[in-house]
Amino acid sequence: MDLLEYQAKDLFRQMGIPVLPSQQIAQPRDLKGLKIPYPVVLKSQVYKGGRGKVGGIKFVENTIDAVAAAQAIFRLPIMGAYPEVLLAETKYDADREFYLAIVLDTSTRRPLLLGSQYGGVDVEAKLEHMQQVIVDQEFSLFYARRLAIKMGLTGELLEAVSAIIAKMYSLFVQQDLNLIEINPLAIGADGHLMALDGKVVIDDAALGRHADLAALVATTPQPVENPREVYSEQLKRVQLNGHIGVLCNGAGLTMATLDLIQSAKGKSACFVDLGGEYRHPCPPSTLQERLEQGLDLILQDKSVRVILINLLGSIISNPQVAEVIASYLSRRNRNWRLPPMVVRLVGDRLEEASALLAQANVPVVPSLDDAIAKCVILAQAKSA
Amino acid sequence: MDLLEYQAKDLFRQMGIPVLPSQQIAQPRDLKGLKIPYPVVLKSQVYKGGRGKVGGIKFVENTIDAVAAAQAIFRLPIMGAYPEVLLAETKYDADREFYLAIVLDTSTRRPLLLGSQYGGVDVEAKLEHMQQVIVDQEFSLFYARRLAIKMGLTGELLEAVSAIIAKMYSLFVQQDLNLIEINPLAIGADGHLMALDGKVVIDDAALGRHADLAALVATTPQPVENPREVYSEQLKRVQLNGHIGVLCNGAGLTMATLDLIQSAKGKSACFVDLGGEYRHPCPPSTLQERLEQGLDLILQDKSVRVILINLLGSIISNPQVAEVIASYLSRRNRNWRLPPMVVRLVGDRLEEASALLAQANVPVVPSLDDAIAKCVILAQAKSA
Amino acid sequence: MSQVSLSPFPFRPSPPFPAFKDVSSDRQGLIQGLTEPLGMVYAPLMQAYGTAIVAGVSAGQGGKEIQGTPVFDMVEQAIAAVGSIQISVIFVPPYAVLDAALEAMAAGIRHLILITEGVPPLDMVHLLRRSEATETLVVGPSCPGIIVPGKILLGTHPPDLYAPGSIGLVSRSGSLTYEVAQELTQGGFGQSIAVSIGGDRIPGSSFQQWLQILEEDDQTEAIVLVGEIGGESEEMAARYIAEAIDKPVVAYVAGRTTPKGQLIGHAGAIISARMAGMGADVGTMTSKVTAFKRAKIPLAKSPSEIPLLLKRVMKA
Amino acid sequence: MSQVSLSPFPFRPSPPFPAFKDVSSDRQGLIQGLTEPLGMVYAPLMQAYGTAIVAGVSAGQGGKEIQGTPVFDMVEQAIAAVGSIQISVIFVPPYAVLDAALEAMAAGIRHLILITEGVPPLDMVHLLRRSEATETLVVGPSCPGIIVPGKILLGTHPPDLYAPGSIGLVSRSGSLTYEVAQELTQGGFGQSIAVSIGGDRIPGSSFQQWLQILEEDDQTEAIVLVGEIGGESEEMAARYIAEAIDKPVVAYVAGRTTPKGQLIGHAGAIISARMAGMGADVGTMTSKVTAFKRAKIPLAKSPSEIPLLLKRVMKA
Repeated sequence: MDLLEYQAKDLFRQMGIPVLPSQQIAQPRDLKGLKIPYPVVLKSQVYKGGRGKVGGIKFVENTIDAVAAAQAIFRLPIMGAYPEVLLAETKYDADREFYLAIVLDTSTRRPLLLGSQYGGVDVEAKLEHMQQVIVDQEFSLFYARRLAIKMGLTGELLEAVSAIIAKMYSLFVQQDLNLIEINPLAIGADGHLMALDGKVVIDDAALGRHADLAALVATTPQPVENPREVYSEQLKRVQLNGHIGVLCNGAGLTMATLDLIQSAKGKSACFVDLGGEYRHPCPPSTLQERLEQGLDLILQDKSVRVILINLLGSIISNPQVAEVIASYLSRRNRNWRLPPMVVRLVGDRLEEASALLAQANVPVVPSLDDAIAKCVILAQAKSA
Repeated sequence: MDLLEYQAKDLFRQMGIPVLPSQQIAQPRDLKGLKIPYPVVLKSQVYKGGRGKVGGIKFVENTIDAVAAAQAIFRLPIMGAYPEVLLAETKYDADREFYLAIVLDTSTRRPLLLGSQYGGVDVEAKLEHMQQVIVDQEFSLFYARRLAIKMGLTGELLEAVSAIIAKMYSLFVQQDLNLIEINPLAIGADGHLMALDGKVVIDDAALGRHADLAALVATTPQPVENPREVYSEQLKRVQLNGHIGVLCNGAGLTMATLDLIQSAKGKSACFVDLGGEYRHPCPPSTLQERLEQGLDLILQDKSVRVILINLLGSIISNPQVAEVIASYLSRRNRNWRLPPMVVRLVGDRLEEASALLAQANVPVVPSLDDAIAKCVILAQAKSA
Repeated sequence: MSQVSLSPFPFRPSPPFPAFKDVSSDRQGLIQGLTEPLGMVYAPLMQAYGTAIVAGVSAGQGGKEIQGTPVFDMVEQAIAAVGSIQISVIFVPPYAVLDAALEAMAAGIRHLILITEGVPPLDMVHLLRRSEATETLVVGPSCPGIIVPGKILLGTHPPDLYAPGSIGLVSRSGSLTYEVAQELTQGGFGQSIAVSIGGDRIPGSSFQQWLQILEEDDQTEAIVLVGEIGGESEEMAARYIAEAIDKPVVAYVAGRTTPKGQLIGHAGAIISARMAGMGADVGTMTSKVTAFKRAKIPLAKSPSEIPLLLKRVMKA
Repeated sequence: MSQVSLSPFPFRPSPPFPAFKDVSSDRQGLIQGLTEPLGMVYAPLMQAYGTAIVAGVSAGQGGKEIQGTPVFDMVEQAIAAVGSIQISVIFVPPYAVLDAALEAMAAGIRHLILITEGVPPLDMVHLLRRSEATETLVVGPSCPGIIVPGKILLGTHPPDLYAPGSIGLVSRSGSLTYEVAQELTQGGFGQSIAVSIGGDRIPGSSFQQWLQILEEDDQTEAIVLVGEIGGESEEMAARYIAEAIDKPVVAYVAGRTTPKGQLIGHAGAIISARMAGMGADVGTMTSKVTAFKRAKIPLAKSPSEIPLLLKRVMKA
């Protein structure tokens, strides 16, 4: 879960990472009560990057210019997103701009320190200068020094940058972050350091043990990664542009099923992933409820002409799965006509399951390829 | 450095260890503004133990009784110490009383968890029930469970006590403690836990990195371990009851010197330990300053008839030591007559040092036994 | 940037794997979190399959019995009561997994299967520092564990889709692993071992580690690797196979048609991947297909194509 | 309470000690904190004694030279420049000692001498978890280090008070060690090795560890142990000598006349000591004298008596 710049800087401030005096601006007229002196930088607070290049950051010298600039920024979408708030910040003259970040490195399975003397907007262009240090044992300051030295720093700057990295690491671990990035870290003419922009990504899995962060993110609108997602409880429907509605358990199986539908010249309308079985707590009853919720979600999509249910190795038996589907259908079919459905099940007690669903006119197909072929034909038949 | 009970409980409260509502009472009339309901317990806030047995804890039912009890407690010395403040606390009915503590175990060189189902005032009498667990790797909750299980706990109490131990451990590590003790940990009839009394000892060496704790202890009068100690800068003079003033470097050498004086039928008046050489930062100039301060401290003691200086392997050379002493003496001897002095030095350039001190009539004696024998004779001669 | 510092962190050698397969010996297993919902469902299934699950651990529940299996408050109490335990399958809630694993390692257990989903990644980092120091094999989290068909089940694989044989199956999915297993079984290819390392960003063991185990396993004649888009595991595995695996390998990767919005990459992570020499598109299907092609590993278009490719590579 | 859980924590075997004495080989030493006041004073003294101090490390001071010795920002840079380093003598400020030691261990150095006074005890706990995992020998903190008279000086011992010979001297004091050394030298007993483990509550190595090293050292014919009141080190050492040391040992303990107020004991610490079977008076002179008597170790009344007792026990 991403934090906005001003939220990231609040964390920086608490940890003693130097940031500039700043103020949140919820509407242009807030600038009349500005407590920091001009010149000031106004920055669009959005989750997307690249705001500087499209006009989301403006320098202003007085209130009149500031209000006008704020109005413009509030109306400016950054990669489709409008800011809810701006950050007004003291202007800072950087002598040089560094890049610092900490991420979780999946190949070494350890935190990775990243740093470059060439930060700012050009960081990706000067990737050859990026240095990295793996934190293989418990963190100690020498890991930070190792990065600073690889970055080519010496003397007081070596020590000052190491101290900032150590503070970033403390935040990273204390708050269970996936990413903490300072870009740019400005070096003033006097040698002082200042975090001019910051990015913090919280790990969703750990949010439950950070009440303060959970409260923080609850107060701000979260970015919708894909605007065409619809949620019900914890389940979500992802919208595509065909006619086969797919209900699966597990991300891998869902992806494989979508791939196979395309291979068979079919088009998926949407999918719902009921999830793996390892979520905690997950008694068998929950899966039955999720199955019904998933069907609800798919039936809400009016472009669905055929439903494919593909459940493999779920915690409940095949006849139990069949029973949930059959009873769901009998309840819903009373009111209106549902699209045809193909149920793919394999394993024990398949005959029982087939018999239960046969009464509802729903075929149980053990082969995934066959089940998909059947769906594709049904979808085409309906469109014809 | 010890904390008073109410300070320890402030730390407990911050960490989520359950403590009762309470209020500090600086003078008896503060009880008229008491915000917690009666019945209330009034407790003398002193660093010494055993206050309960001598009347330092009183239960009161109303304001009139409370004021009278407070007056009595303020006037009651606990092992010689008077309280500066009392703690008024809600009365709590304990069903059972446990003991929990964490100390640093010097033989395993690890933190040690201690616990007993038989806490309260009788803990030392029931030592056979005391259980211990060494935290050999980084702490995890299972170490706390291991102690709780050894204590004989099961079910919900096992989990609740483990959780308290884990919180105590967090405090222990976060605040660099030498000891954290909850005695008694009361188990209410409803199974709830409550820390009725707490003891916290902060490690002096680590105090420099805990600004909050340093501020806390600065506000309260510290116990003087030995009332006959006099400090100058970081040096202290410890008062004894003879006539030989001893100036040494290093605790071990100082102790050995005092032992040898007694063996030689001498009596030490006082001693000043200039300390080892490993204090940081310790440039050579500092030792010369400390040597002069040490001489000042010893000369302030009017019972001193002879001064023994015993410096071994100090950071400055023997001639340098001799020079500092000689110049000190020439400055001080101008004004008044100083007691005779014996300087014990060994090692390189002893002749040079001897020559320097011979001018001041101070003998340099390489053998410690001989130096002490000389001091004993001089002290006796002066008393005769 | 020297190439040395970019090479994968050297994994400690894992304990000899055949221990899992030698079910006739005195290997005993434990369930941590036996009284949790999933623990209660799967423990009897594992036992029914012949796995020697001899005890359960759930703090505060010691003294109970769950369907005949005794429950203890701590692992060391279980060991004191039932004798040496070699394997623990962990079903405790996500934030308790680290402590449970540390407890098991402190009690000398050197094979851990973490089933629970939602373990914070930094807990895994902490766990892995300890598991590397103690040379403990960690599978998961968020995975169905291990099955040696016909012999032992350590996790939640549906056994009826598996059959004994000579194909080693390694995956990071759950139900997609079952899908591939049943295609193999249908196609006449029984399995020597099937393992899912879990789909989390910080898994306890890697594809490489399991490829090495399967390479050394006498029962395994060929290997099927099942991947997904996202992350860099498949790219790393492809490189490793080209360098270190002599047995025939067939791969399958799901997610060709997955909408792009599903793939999340952060500046830092992308930079990190790009610096590791894997290109900016690491995690995409293109990147993974390229990696397998470069390593000359046949890539199945569908689970049902895997047996056909296996026939071809095993003849060669 | 079972006796097992009370036994001293087993120390990992220390690296073979003779490495220090083999000054003719390519053993090289480093000073961490060379630019600190004490580092600048003692580094030239060590070098003058013949110790191969080849580099210094002080963060932010890299590139300097201190009296001909090059200074680096990190240990690994020093090693890259001067070649393999086996020993580090650490003079950095107290709160930087843990990091310096971890850095040295990460760079592969397995002998650490911590001179600095005032290292927080929990930093030492952290340091020792790592030193045990890496089998690193740690001496100190708050100590003058090690001297092998006539060969090598790793610390702040005044070399002019020492002479080569066959007495192993182990102590937890500073200047009292020098006092005993000069009595030994005066009495005709040169020293094979002299070490002070430091007087802190959590020392990097124990009396037992050094007694074992001296027992195994070919140059050492007899051992002198110098203790102080307070703590339980002498009691533990006496027990250990009775059980495991065959060479003759003479002990001396200072503090017989030290005022009682100087000894501080906390409820928890006293309980812990009492439970370890050492009696409530652990740390007092009575307790220590009793322990040495029980172990049949002659106890000198003064430093000057040590050579006399040595003559007696070495004849026997």
